[in-house]
Amino acid sequence: MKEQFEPNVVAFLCNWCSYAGADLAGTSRVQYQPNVNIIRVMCSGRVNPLFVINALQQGADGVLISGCHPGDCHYIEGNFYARRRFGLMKELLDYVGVDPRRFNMSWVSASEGNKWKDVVEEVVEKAKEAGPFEQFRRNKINW
Amino acid sequence: MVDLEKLKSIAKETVSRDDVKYLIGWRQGTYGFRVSPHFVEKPEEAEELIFSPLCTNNLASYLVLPEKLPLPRGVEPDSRKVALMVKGCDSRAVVQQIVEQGIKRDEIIVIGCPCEGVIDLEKVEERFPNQLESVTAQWSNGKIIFHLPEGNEEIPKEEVLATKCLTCRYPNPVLSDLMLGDEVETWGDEKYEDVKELEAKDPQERWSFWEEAFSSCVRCYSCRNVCPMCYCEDCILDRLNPTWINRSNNASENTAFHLARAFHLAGRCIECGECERVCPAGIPLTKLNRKLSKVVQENYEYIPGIDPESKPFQSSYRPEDQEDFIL
Amino acid sequence: MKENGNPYKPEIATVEDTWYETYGERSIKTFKVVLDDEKARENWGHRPGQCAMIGLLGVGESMISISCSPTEGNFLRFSVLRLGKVTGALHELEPGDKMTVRGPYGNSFPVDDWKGKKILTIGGGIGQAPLRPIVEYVRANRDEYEDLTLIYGARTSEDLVFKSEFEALGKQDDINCHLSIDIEEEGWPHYVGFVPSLLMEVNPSPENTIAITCGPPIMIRFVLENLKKLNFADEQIYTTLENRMKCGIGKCGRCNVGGLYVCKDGPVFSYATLKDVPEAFA
Amino acid sequence: MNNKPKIGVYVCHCGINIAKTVDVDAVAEFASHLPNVKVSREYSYMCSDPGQLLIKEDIKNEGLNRVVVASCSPRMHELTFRKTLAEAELNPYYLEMANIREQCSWVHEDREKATEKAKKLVAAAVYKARLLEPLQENEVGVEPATLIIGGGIAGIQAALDIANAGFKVYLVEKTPSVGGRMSQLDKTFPTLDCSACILTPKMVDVGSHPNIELLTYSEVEDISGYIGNFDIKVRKKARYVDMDKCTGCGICAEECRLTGRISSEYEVGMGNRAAIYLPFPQAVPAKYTIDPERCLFLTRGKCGKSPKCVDACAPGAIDFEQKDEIVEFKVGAIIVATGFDVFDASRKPEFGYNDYENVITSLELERLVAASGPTEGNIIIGKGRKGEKKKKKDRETFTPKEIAFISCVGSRDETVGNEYCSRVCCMYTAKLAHLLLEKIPDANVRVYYMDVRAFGKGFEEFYDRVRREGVRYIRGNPSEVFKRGDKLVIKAENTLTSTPIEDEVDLVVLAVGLEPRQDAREVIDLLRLSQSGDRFFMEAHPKLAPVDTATDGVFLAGCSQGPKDIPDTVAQAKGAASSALGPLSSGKVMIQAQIAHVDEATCRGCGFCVETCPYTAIELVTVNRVGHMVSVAKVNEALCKGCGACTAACLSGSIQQRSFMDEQILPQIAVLGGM
Amino acid sequence: MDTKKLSKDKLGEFVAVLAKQNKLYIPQKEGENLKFKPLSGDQEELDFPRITTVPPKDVFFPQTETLYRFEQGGTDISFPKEEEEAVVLGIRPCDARAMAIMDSLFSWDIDDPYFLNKREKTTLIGLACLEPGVNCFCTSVGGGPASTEGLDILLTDLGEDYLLQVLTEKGGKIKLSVEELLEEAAEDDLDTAEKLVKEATSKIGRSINTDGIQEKLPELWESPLWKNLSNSCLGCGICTFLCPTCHCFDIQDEMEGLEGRRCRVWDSCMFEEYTLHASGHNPRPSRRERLRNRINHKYSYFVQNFGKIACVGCGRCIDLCPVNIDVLDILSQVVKEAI
Ligand SMILES: Cc1cc2nc3c(=O)[nH]c(=O)nc-3n(C[C@H](O)[C@H](O)[C@H](O)COP(=O)(O)OP(=O)(O)OC[C@H]3O[C@@H](n4cnc5c(N)ncnc54)[C@H](O)[C@@H]3O)c2cc1C
Ligand SMILES: Cc1cc2nc3c(=O)[nH]c(=O)nc-3n(C[C@H](O)[C@H](O)[C@H](O)COP(=O)(O)OP(=O)(O)OC[C@H]3O[C@@H](n4cnc5c(N)ncnc54)[C@H](O)[C@@H]3O)c2cc1C
Ligand code: SF4
Ligand code: SF4
Ligand code: SF4
Ligand code: SF4
Ligand code: SF4
Ligand code: SF4
Repeated sequence: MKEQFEPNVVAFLCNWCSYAGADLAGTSRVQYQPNVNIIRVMCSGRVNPLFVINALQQGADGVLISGCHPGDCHYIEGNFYARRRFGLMKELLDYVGVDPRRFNMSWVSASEGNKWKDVVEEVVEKAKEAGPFEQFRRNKINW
Repeated sequence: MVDLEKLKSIAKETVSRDDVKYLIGWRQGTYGFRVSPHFVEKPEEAEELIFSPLCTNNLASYLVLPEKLPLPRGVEPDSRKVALMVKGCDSRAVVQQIVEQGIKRDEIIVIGCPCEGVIDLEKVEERFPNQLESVTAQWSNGKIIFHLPEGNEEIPKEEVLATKCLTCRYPNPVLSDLMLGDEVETWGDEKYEDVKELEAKDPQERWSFWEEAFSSCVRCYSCRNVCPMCYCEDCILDRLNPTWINRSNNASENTAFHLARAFHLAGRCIECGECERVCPAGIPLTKLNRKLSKVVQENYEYIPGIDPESKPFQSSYRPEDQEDFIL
Repeated sequence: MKENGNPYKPEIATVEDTWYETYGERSIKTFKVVLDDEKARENWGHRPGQCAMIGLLGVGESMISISCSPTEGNFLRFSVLRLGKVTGALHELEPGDKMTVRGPYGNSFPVDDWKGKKILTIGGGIGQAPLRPIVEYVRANRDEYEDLTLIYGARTSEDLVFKSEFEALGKQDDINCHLSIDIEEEGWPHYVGFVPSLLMEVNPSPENTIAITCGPPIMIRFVLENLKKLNFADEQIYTTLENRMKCGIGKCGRCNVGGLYVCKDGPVFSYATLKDVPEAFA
Repeated sequence: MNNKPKIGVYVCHCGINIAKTVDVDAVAEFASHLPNVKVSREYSYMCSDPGQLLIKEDIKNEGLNRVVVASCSPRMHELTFRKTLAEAELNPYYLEMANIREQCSWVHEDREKATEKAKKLVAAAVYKARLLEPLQENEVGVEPATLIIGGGIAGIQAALDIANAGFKVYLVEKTPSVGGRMSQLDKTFPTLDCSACILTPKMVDVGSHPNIELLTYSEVEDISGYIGNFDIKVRKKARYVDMDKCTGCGICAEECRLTGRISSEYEVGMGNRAAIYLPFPQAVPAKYTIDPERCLFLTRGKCGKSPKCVDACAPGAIDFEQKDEIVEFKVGAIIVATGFDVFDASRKPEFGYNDYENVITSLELERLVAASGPTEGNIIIGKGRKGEKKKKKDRETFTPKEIAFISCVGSRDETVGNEYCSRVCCMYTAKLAHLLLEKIPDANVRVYYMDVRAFGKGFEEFYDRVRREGVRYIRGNPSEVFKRGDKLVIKAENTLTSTPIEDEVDLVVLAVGLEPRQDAREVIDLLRLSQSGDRFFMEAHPKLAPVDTATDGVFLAGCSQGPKDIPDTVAQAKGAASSALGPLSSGKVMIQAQIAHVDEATCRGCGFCVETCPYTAIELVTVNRVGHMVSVAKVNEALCKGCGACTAACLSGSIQQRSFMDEQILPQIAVLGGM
Repeated sequence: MDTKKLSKDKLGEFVAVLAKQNKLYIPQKEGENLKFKPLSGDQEELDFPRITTVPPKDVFFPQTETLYRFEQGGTDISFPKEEEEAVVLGIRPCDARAMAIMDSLFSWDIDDPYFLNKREKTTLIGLACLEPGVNCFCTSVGGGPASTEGLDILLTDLGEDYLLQVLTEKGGKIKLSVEELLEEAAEDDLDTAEKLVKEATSKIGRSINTDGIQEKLPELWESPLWKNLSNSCLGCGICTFLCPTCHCFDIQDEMEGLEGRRCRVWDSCMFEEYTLHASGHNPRPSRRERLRNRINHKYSYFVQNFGKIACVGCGRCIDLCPVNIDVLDILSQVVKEAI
């Protein structure tokens, strides 16, 4: 039997809402798939859009950016910038033919442990459907 | 139609001013249909200036290109103004450079050249192959007249114009200190048909299209160097620490490079098409940039390079920006 | 591909000892290094003035002067100024760590031709690194050379490299040692001022003397001027050039000054060769 | 000096919390092979004293210079372990945590997968730890003084609270007297206290408090600096009256050639004053001021033979030579209490305010019903058209009987750009209706309303009372007011019964809403404040930081932040005061360590970061780069909050957020993406 | 000299045989870009363009080439495999001369095995250039439409057939492997070829007299010429990356997770970083110095070191420079310039 493809999703979470939301999911012992690996940043506004490209290059099958809901940003407006930047990035990736299921963004507040679980499940499911990312992965350089 | 004599006299007058370093315009190139940027420092050099359908180069790049060489102690930097000839599209580059503080409005003198569209060199060279002797050209009622050694050739504009010109919305400079000649009538309407065409294809096709395009890139970075908006002091493409893009030429790095550059130009690219024009590998770069221009225009109602007072696109937001893609 | 005869193939070497010469943002650290491969160690045989490409796998390579004389033993010494990616990473090395080394590259000081002459070295800052092998070489063959005069300066006493060595040399009778710093400091017993002025102060006679200078470009320019004032002939003056280089073997381009390749034709040049080469002192 | 990173990795069991699902030994063993890892250990409770001791001893004995703790969320124990490092004399920012509990062991069941994930997370932390830099948390001293801009009830209250706590206050008020809008009101809802009675004592206190320096008739010219250390420049406008000499007797005003010929701001056009004036009788300070725009001497250089005021003033207080004066001082905190403007009713021309004398605004009515007002509390209304020049004696007046209020004028109205509710109009309408009935008992009063919002304490009761008193409430938004014969006709639709109305009345009172001040821009520019959608000043957080602003040390009070009534204003003023007292009383503030810094050599000066920074912590400055003056970004470390938005905005990566630099995050991506 | 004829009908077979025994490089399209690539099998139609955008130097001196691989932290270094036997088919004489020029550099004092091994294992089958392009000037720099320098076999298009001239031993070996596809060449085939080449030569419209340029260039070091010319230069790498004789490279370490390689990648003297010292000092700080170096290197320094001009007159840099910086124009200005 073919082994089930386990996608590898790199996620960038803002410290104040989404990371806290993911922590809450933990304290509430909500169970979800282990395929999402989190990089903590202070604000979703910190996430350099080129990180997405880089993550795909470096072997991620999917990328997730998560921040506070609009209006709730700990830094007032960081998530508004993020929203604009990643709105563009989403379009760009889609346009060059990268499966749109690979790139996701979410708003998860500190109280939304369950939503975090749902986001993870959805993102992992989508990445599974999309399959291993090979389009412009930095391949193990063959000479 | 630009009156060449007027152009020359304005240019002479301009470069005679004490506070002007030089004037950047165009002159006939060394052969065929080629045209070269022309730096006029002395009045007599103005004689060579031209403005014609051959003047494709966007000279705004030269406002930000000169290296700032170390000055010995006590030597003052040359703060004289630079005069610049601009077509409609070029003027948008100037505006955007002002928005991004790459230049200051009072450091430049902008000589606006209402433009009826410039040629696509490839199309013209295909039509008149192996043309060694220099050729001049002019606009005339929707046609371009080429003055070839063997006689004049009139060709309908649509057949030889650069693609960007076919949909040009700003043939008249949006910013200028003085205008050469009368404004021309606007003909273009930007519907981003080329982008839509590609959008309509399925993802696999889109990827094959870009994969092939990106793979053929030789990473000469000409597209970046010519771009009037790409003038970072230390471009991430050149950076080693951290390394964003490896130097090696392969599908991965090339794609990352193109996506990164396209992204950096989102909301800044003024669609002059220079990147695509210069690319020796013939990569349809504007198709990439224009996708983001389309998104920026349609989803965010922003058009760069129009209003010198506007805020940089990626450094601003509207509370109502789209977010239907967010989970 | 055969490894043998592959000029890009580095040797693996072990850092035996390291210490800081100077501290701060742009610190200078010296590495005493031994090649792992015994054969390679024996075949190494560098001459004073030569340099080597040292590096770290995964980081990169940098051309560095070999700052010891072959007479000192079967090891190598590099003094590295921390500037960028590679030199920054090299600075993290500690005894026991590995680095890559290839070389030796470049020509060398014509120490044999200089036999029987007076030797004058004029160094500034990190520029003393390529001069040190001459000093050591002459010391090891002391009776084959006449006077040995060292002029060396840095911005402050903190920026002097090989300080303790200089202190020891200063006490030796057969060596004239002149140190300087640019800015006045309390307790500094030596000269205060720029190296070119110290040179005038020392006022060496050009007779039967070879002057070798190395340091920042601006210093070199003034030293050359002053040596001319002191009536040194072009052929009596030597300097080394440090242009960016990548291959070290005359292929990759970039290090040329005019038609000369610094990595092959240099880094040691006599002023007689250089003075007409365009961009040599650019 | 960059030392070779020597990393200690500490994998915590957290009892069984982690160890149950993650093979802690395997993770520690795995970590020991990662680059630069010198020691790798597991322990049952890393956060316990012995756990921390383990780290401290390793730092000492093994010469560790970076620490990775793989345990719970950094939101939980980052500070704990930072302290551990500090106690071992290692810079606390050499710490990186891997969250293998909340985001691993607690949320996954599959032991193998959880262990794999934990390894990845630890590896990412190690790769980042290799590149960590030591950071310094700086402390800045706080100037024990506060600037309060605006001397309405909000400013007054905040000033008193801070001054009473023993700190110096500079209260800057634009007009010649403190008091603000509240001083113009007659009674206040719902309790009907007399506004002057409760306000005046506070005004007097402010005027005489030893800790308060009152700067009336003054404007802030410049503010620079940051929390704890603001430099303030205030322009004290020339009053042309020597404050020390003026006794406030008012003889000058009686003598002034223009007495009664200048419309009084305080009376909102309902009364007049002279060119030298006291805004209102209870004004604080009780000193006269010459209106430089109207005074004959000041505008024409001549006032009769000699200015009458000069002649009349026995103490010789009048001084036409007086000049504006600039006062400079330092403060540690700033409270903005600049209040509001009432909506300009002429922007709703359909209500006839521009045309008819018997269409008035609520604020005008406040003055009319006030016993101290121009009509001594009598409701005397003009009959004519506005703008008609009539001699005073020819002016026809009457006492209205049929009176209608139109509520929400300029509020909840998209056509004038104000979508918000002004929060006080419903209640002051009820109040004024009540007061009118008191004055004209046989009057018929009705109120055209959209909704009645009686949400405050005692509000609903008051509203009921007024209705019981006979005030009719008609739900309908009038579309037009016009004159028919002697009467005004209100055209409306009763939206409850869907019947059209044409109502003939004698007086229409427009319940105008509250708007941001016309001159708010000045304050915004001074302090680089943000505005929310309603154009009032924006608080840092609508729920959790309602008196704070994006700028540390700058607080908001009163209607400058949004419409509110007096109790809310006072409450917020007290909130702002206590917020300001925080740093003042501790005497120092800590500056974030994980803030942005600029690589001047590569910065292009495009200003993208400047535009992006939510805290206006970045500005462009000119520096000399090899002889050329170029502009580059500069981070004000005291203002930067370390969000990193600038870092993502910078195209060339020239501004980097410390601890979250691109070069630190990229290896994390490499590990998490690739291993 | 061994001279044969290959009927165009047999070209397909010819290619098939070559491809079977060797790695066969022929000009192919990649996007809009023309370059020599290994025949991948599904090549529909053989078409030899006048010139490829990317010169065939790419075959021997790939834009990215791994020198060796390693593991991070480790000390084991592994080197690439032995080169395969290869054939480059359809290379133009100018490009072939360029390889001969590069040979001098890559075997200068120290041999560069990466380049030379590939050269050794590769046979160049050239195609005489009967339709020169507008900017061709090979004849000015020692070449010609049928120059044989660097080639192992020269093909000349006679219309129905190719004339096949074996030039070297390596060429002979290849010839043997395709012997049965070849016919004997007739005497007049040679004449036709010669005539065609002559015609082609006469069609070359541009030229320059390079006599004395080597010595003159350094003398014009401070001439304002350089500033004027470089004003419009973008400092892009087109003229050098795509020049068949330009050979500068950079060496970079690249990582993929914990594995990495040290590789060399094309570099260009027109780039600012090319000579930039880590200290920030740059001996060639502006486009003026860089352009000057490019011209000097090709027409003076290289001549000084190797006795030949490092330019084969392919005209690529003129064709492709986006701002019409034209070497012939530069050289003619140099010739004209008074010292
Ligand atoms: C012959 C010679 C001898 C030298 N001797 C010494 C010495 O004894 N001690 C010492 O500290 N430095 C010496 N240098 C300079 C040293 O090579 C550079 O400082 C070093 O390469 C900087 O590399 P980096 O990666 O840290 O800098 P980065 O700025 O991160 O990288 C710049 C790149 O350019 C190259 N590079 C930059 N500047 C130079 C330069 N001046 N020379 C060569 N390559 C350069 C490097 O290879 C590197 O890949 C010498 C250089 C030469 C040519
Ligand atoms: C018609 C009407 C009736 C009302 N009735 C009631 C009621 O019955 N009960 C009730 O609770 N509330 C009532 N209110 C609301 C009440 O007026 C406000 O809640 C209160 O006045 C707000 O006080 P404040 O200090 O925020 O603003 P303000 O009273 O507006 O005070 C602001 C002060 O700041 C000064 N200022 C402004 N800008 C500057 C500057 N740049 N520099 C220096 N000084 C400056 C102004 O001159 C002013 O003195 C009523 C409002 C209106 C319009
Ligand atoms: S100009 Fe073309 S070939 Fe050169 S880097 Fe840009 S896309 Fe690649
Ligand atoms: S990206 Fe291309 S089209 Fe856009 S501004 Fe730059 S050169 Fe012009
Ligand atoms: S690619 Fe990006 S970093 Fe490079 S110059 Fe263009 S905008 Fe700047
Ligand atoms: S990190 Fe945030 S607060 Fe600090 S300067 Fe950057 S954008 Fe402003
Ligand atoms: S000469 Fe032309 S092709 Fe070469 S770098 Fe300059 S602009 Fe680019
Ligand atoms: S310099 Fe120009 S013409 Fe000469 S070989 Fe190179 S690309 Fe061809």
